[in-house]
Amino acid sequence: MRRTLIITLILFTLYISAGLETMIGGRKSITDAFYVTTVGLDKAKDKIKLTIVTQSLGPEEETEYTKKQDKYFVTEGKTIFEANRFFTTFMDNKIFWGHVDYILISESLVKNGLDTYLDFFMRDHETRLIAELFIVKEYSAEESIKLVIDSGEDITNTLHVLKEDVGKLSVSGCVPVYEAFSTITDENCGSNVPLLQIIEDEKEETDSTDAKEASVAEDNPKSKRLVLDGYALLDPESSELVGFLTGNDARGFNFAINKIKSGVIVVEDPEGEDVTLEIIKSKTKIIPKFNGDKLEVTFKTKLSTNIAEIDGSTNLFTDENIELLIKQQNEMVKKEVKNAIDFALKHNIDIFPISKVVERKFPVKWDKIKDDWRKIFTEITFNVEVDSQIDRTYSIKEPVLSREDG
Amino acid sequence: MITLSKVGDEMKKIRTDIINLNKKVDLPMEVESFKGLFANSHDCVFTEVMINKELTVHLVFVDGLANCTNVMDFILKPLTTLEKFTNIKDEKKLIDVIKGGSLYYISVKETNDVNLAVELLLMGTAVLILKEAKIAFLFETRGFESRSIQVPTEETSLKGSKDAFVETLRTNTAMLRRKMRTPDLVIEELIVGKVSKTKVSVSYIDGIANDQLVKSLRERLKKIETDQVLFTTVIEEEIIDSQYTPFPQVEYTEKPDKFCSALLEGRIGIIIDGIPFTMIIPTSIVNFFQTTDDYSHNYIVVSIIRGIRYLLAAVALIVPAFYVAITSFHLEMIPEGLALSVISTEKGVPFPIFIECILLSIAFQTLIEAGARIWSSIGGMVSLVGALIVGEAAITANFISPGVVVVVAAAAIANYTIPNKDFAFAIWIWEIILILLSSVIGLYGMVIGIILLIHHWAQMEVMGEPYLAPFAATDGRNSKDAIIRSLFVFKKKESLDEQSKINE
Amino acid sequence: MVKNKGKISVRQALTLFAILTITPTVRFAASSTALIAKQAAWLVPTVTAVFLFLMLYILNILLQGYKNKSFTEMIYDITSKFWGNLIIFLYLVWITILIAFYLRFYSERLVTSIYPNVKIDIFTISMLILIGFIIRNGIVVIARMGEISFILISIVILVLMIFMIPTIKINNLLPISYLDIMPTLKASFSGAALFYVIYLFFFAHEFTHQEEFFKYGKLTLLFIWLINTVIILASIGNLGHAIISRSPLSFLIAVKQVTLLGVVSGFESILVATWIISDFIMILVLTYSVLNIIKSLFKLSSYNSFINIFLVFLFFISWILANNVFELQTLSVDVVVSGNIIMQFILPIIIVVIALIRKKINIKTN
Amino acid sequence: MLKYIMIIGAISIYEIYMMVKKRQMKDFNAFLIFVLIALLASYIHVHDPFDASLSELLLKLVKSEYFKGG
Repeated sequence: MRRTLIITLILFTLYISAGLETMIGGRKSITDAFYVTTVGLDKAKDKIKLTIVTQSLGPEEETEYTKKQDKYFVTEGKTIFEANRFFTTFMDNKIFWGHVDYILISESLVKNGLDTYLDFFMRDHETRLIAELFIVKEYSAEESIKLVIDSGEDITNTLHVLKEDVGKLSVSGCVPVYEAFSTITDENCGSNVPLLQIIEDEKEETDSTDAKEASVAEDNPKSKRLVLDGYALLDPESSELVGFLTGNDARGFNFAINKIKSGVIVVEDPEGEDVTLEIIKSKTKIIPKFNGDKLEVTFKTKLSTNIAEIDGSTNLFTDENIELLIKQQNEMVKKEVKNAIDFALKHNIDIFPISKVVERKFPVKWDKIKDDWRKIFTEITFNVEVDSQIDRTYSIKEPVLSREDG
Repeated sequence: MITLSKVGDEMKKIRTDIINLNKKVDLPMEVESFKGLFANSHDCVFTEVMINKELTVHLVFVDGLANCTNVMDFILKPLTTLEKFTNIKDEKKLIDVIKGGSLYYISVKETNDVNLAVELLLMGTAVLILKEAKIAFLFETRGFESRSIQVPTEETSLKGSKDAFVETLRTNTAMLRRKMRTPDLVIEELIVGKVSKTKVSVSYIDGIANDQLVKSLRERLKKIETDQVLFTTVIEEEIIDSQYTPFPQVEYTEKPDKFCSALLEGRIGIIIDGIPFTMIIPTSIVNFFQTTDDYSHNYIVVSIIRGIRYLLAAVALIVPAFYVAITSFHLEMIPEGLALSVISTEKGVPFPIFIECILLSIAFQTLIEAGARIWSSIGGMVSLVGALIVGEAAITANFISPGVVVVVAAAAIANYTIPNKDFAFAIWIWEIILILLSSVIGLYGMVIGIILLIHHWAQMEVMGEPYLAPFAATDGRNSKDAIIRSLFVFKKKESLDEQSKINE
Repeated sequence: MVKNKGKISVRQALTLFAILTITPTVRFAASSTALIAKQAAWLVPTVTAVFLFLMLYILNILLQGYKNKSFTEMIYDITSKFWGNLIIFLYLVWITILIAFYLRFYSERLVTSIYPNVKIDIFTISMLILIGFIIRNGIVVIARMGEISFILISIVILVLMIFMIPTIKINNLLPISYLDIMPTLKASFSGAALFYVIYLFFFAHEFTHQEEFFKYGKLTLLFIWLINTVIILASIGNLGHAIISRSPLSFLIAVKQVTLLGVVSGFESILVATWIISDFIMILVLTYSVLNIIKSLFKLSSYNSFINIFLVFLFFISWILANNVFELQTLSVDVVVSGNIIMQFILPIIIVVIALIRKKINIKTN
Repeated sequence: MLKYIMIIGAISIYEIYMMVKKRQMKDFNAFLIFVLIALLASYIHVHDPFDASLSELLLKLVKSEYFKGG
């Protein structure tokens, strides 16, 4: 009996103390929480402007289905945390950081280094490290969020679609917070963060024509829209913004770091008509080699493509013609990768990162050279080798325009 | 037929003495004694038999317990019509003749002890009292109405045997004997209950069951001081170790095959006269997750299903508390999509989630209770009123959120899959305790509750056997049949000798 | 009926030992090894296991030499009365500090991980009350709880591992070269803090089946090695050693990233639940050891009256121990590790060596 | 401080009562030592006479880098 009494006593005391909110302040009701899904960081003079997007349920309609609706709020503060606290002054709900999916950072902010802003997201116990980072070019993060939301769309969803489709063209990538953090902390390799651009529809760019990237209503011709194109590259030591790789250069970078999922290569047939190839598989090996003290690095890319569209009427399926296509395709890929390498050499940052490969391959030698890696990096001779093949075509073999007798 | 209405104070006193002190009465062996003891009992029949006009003997029996036809045909008829008797002049001769076997009855006893006579009389014996010799002959004329063996009502079985225990002890023991034709099957009998004088039988298989266990059980049964054994808990509460627990410590079954297989595992069975449910001890937690059907199905299927049963018990225990914890303390642990739908369902509901959970959990139990108590003719109303009207209305009126309904209902249904209903009820009680704890301090409170539960189980012992066996405290042996049902082929190897070795 | 009432088998004792190692493993195995050995951290448990194997062998000699005696009795028998008292007193002080350390760390960890706004006392006090309530039931109940917790914890860690395997990046775990030998060896010292098995010997007089110690010891060793390796592999493989070595709750951070099919997440709640259970078992067992030491040191008839006062004392000592969690972490790296090596590794070996020299026991006994 | 003394006092009275009841008075001296230690610990916890925690003292003893500002 004594034991039961003790149990009841413990339970009772615990239960009584439930009322003592001062003791146990951990309870928060789920209905009071505002889920932050996207965060924007901007620079405002010497302060930080914090934009948060929360998802809440829209006003109840007559139907059962209530649409999710994005709302955004903006505050300023000396640090992110302070700005975050200012929300409490005008919002009746509790802001909850546990479901942050995307973090947008404006270009101007990254100019002074990214590492200072990542700390908040790493330290807070609510946030998850799988949130994706994006840098917004030219515009501020707030503007880009505003742009999407004002047009009646869902920013988080838009970013989600952009992220999902990034492999279609392979001109950008995804970098979660923890990955950015581990490259930033490595003093030898530069970090890359995907780049968000706002483009106006009128001056259409060639490499962003994919219909799915359009996130703004189509019947508004002058509207701006958000595209995910290229990378912002950061300095290894200070994590300051160094430059951008966009369009096909970014794809070259993706070739080099093995992040190609798919993509389009347009080449010409012997008569000068366009032949479109679709990348279906690509694998790059970075092979470092020591020639004495000199380092030689070879990028060996293996590529296979499909013929997706033939605009001319020549029969391409001869050994000779296929060779021709492959040659062109090799050259294009080679050029793209070279461009990325040139960029790296120009800014002297190891973006690939070759340092990791060398470390894995020559751990002993790496130990000696790691301190002056940046100097060594400029002296590396780079070779790019592309070995590609065209695998298949689709349902028809002959081009539509071909005649029976040529 | 004679009934005596005059009851002496002395008799009354003697009667209370018998009840209270279990004392032997000191009465002469004559019909007046019986008349006094059974003064107001109209079912007790006193018959005066005139043999040879001069000699009168008295026959006493209890109508309903004794078989009247037998009494008439084999006692009254010979006494009055047989030539041997009609010529008898004195009682001495009569005794000789009866002893000589002229009243051809299987078991005839001669006694001058009123206590014995009364005791047997209440078991259906006819007592023939000789006035002058002050002795009585006891004829075994037992024969009362009893329920025939029927299909089990609570433990249905698909491929197993379909017979079930009945209220009559002797029928039950006969059923055991029919299934286990071995002299090693021991069926001991004790009489428990000062007033009811119920027969309680202890059965075990000699050589397999632990002798010490049998001995200590026998001692515990003998120590029982109670007036009646009309309900099983009277015995159960006396033989278990831990009184303060909602968890069952004795396994009940109405199926002789389950009973016998338990005996073969070295356990001990108790059958109480008048109760069609038998008890098996010692039990541990695994026994409440097994059904007899497990042994008549494919072993792979059964092993998986058993695993699922444990999982579902865990679900029943934890899920509502976990839901309360994450929705009111650890929001970061809810996936985003789920969080939004939870919020949308919680909108407008006035109560905190844990109160909803507790209310609903009790409501489910209410439905069960109502279903069990309601007259069967309107039984369908419970589900109708409960589920349709109250459930639907509560949600549409924003009393309770659908999310909580889903969680608590899932837990309740998982709870119903536990084969042993006593265990299921105990799990339900702990479910509520866990909800309370997690409403105080979230996940931490829930884990504290789980620790307390594990501790509660760990310190429980049934007849010296740990309740958590074979998961704990068995040195890893004897655990083959806990979750995975092993093949009988494998089981055979550790036949009876092995078993007895383990149980020693 | 269970034979040897009131005693536990050696297998149960070693199960308790296995749980004792889980708490420090989850707490700092990944981060402390990643700090020194970097990407080669997952090799550290293998090195540690060699030491632990040696330790188990030595302890086996001791245990077989003294049947049904507690460690305190062994020490009294091997050394003189004075030295025996001194050594036992040292153990008393050290284990008390350890318990306070773990008690404090456990509450700090809960507060940093999932209860940021809750007062720390609540966790400390509720744990102490729980322990005071349960410890009275004696070692048999503790061992049974240990066995059940062991099953639960193993299942949870196994399931989490299965979820984490797809996201492990091999690149985070390579390269391994001879340059990693020294850091690995160095890091293995922090792993040496896992040898809590010696503290179980303070109630060795309550063991049965002592001859099975080495057999089950090897199995336990295998389990510990596996759990350690797997936890370090999963943490570093997922997030890289840079993040892991910076994080005080490395495994939790790694588990936080786990999503099943991109939808179900929040597995850290399950992990936190097992933490609490393993911490509880750890503090419970160590407290039981201390009570046994107190009993033999002061020659008490029963330690029951000392439970409450000792727990109150523990509460204060856990507060006196450190001002903040940083001190606690530094203490863990700078003092507790080396202290553990002395108390759990060197001192027992010295005792066994003395015993062998003085011919109190001999190796052949097992 | 007062509430700690009250808690320790209450526990001591209960335990001494139990000791008397179970006739284990030979443990009394040892018990008294523990009560005093507990009181001392509570005093240190409340008033912090050394102006340093135990780990600070221990870390200073092993010359930890914790105090070097690094």
